[in-house]
Amino acid sequence: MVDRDNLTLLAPEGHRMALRIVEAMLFASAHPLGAKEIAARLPEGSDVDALIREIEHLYSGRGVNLVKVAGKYMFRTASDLAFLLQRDSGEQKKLSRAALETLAIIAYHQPVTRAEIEEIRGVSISKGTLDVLMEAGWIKMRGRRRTPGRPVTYGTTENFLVHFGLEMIGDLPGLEELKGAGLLDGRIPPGFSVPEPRDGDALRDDEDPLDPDDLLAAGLSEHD
Amino acid sequence: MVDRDNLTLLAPEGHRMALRIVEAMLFASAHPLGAKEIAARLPEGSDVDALIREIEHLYSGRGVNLVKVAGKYMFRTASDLAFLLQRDSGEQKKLSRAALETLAIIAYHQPVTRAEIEEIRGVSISKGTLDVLMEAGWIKMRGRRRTPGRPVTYGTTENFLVHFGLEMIGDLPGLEELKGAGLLDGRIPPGFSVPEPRDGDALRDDEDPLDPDDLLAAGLSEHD
Amino acid sequence: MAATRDKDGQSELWEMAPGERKDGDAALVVDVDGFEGPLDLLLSLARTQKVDLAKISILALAEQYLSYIEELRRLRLELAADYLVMAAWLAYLKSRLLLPSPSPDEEPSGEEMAAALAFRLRRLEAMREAAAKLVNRDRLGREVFARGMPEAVEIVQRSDYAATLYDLLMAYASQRQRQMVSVVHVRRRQVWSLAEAREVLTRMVGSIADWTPVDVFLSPWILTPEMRATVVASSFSASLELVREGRVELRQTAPFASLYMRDRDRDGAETKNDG
Repeated sequence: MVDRDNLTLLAPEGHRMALRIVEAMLFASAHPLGAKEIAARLPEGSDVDALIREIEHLYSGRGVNLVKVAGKYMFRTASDLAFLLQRDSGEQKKLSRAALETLAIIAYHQPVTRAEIEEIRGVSISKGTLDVLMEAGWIKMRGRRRTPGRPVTYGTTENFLVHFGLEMIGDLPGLEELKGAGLLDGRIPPGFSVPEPRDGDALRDDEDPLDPDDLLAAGLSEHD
Repeated sequence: MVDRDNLTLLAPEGHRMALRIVEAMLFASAHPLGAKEIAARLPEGSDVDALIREIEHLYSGRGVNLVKVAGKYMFRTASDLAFLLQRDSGEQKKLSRAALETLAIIAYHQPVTRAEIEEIRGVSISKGTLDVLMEAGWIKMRGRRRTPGRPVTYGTTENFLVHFGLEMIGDLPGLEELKGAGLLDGRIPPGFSVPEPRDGDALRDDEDPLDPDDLLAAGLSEHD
Repeated sequence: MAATRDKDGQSELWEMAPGERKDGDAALVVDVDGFEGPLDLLLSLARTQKVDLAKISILALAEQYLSYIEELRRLRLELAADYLVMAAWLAYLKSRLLLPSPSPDEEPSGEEMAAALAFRLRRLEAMREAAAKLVNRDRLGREVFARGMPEAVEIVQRSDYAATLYDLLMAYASQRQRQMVSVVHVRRRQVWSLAEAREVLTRMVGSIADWTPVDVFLSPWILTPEMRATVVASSFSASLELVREGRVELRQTAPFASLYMRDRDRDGAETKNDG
């Protein structure tokens, strides 16, 4: 346990400086930083990944931890201290059940159209539900499905990953079991291919880019 | 050096928890926290001041430090790393031809007054042109010419040498070299000369020091 | 028929809409306000079978649903159309499950239809569970917190002007080269015109007594070495003209020797004296 701290203290001056820089950058930022962003401030040839691991290790068990979300790094308060810190946060609005289910369906089934969400829930969703999720910055319009009517497809944002503390969309809880049970398959009965949620920006074969009007219509609720 | 880390690691569980709580609170707070505010979240009888001192010590020499401002505590990136957290937003701008010519004339003919630059260029120069060069940190006001009107004399800065990769101002090519480089063509009238540039800080015989007001007026655009 | 929201622990995680159904005795719950559509109702009914959804009896579920709807209609409650559509579909499913299929190849069998419904129920349930897991994660700003006072990476508005030494020298050289033209202009103005020379000579000659080197007259005008040529040339031309007009006399003792000049009138007087 003591050794890991000594790494910082006894390492050559350059290494210690690099550690301090990475620490300061990550600490200062309220947003996750990618290894590349960090590397840009370090002397060329620095082993960013090793430095990050060292800091991760140094802060494990502390009141503040280094975590990886959306493929990037950020300091966060330790989750076991939640009960102490919650009083700080303003009264957070609870998500409606419809919004929460819709968010989950979009997360696990993305890219997904509104009709597909409705099919899964067995009920139509109100415009307000999608708006709430857009406004929270958790979902975005991705493109348009290349089917009659060209419906808009929805997906999750990087913000979604950050908020729910996911390193990547593949880390969604229970994803493997759902995939194994064929429950992420849109078709009934489940076919052989098991789709996986993908939040990459690249459009699928059956997706077209959004129309310029879509982006306009999305207005401020388009967070990503 | 190792001891101070051991304080956290080896302290009894309760002490360690208290330290973690203080650490997390200070990290997550949107404003500096006073000892009283911190104490409110800690078990009764906790020695808040000792905990704060411990954290202060733990973070001293790190990329992030605990600092006391207005009687309250906050984490701050180490001040010696400030330069790393600054981002140069300036995209590279091209100098206008007027600015470039003015800069060259100042470089070769320094110390030179605005009127002299105008005489050499055969055209008046705008205030903006000199401002741009000042802002770029390439020229500075040197003094005032001991002639009627006491015009300000301009010269180049060390920054100028750095930017243009010159070891000293005397490395600027002379007439023969300019001809040799094909920058001046052969039809040079007799009497045409290129001065030998000199940028020493020492004022010339015909220069007075700047007035205190000059420095004030130069304000932020005075980089050197 | 017990409402089963608490089973997955979700009831605390979302707001109950006003009028949303809470737990209660199923026999007394006769409205569908709390259900999010017929699938939700079916799922709630399915849970009462207390078996794995994969092993659920769709036939029994269909019968439960139909009797539930029947009860609501008996109480003359308004029912949303989609609940009735589901009821009709389930009645059809029931008949397909109970009666042998007349033409097995033409449409899905009762078993296939039942499997499809079971799949939909399982999928909805799975999404509900996933939503619960998702919302129970440590969420940023709820359970875990980012830096409260982020130190924004300071944006330094530095104007980074790009210029190379070559740009600089190019600018200087071409600028100076352009200005050479006007330098020549200045020199041309320093040419002594014939009129100038004549005026000066006329004025000077009148004030001197005897043979005097022309250079002496001209010295005040030869300010720079460059001026010498033009002054000498112009004054020589002017002096020749003055000689022709009979105003002055010139004398030179040898080629390239100094040129002497005197006033003709004065000389005339002296000549008379001499003569």
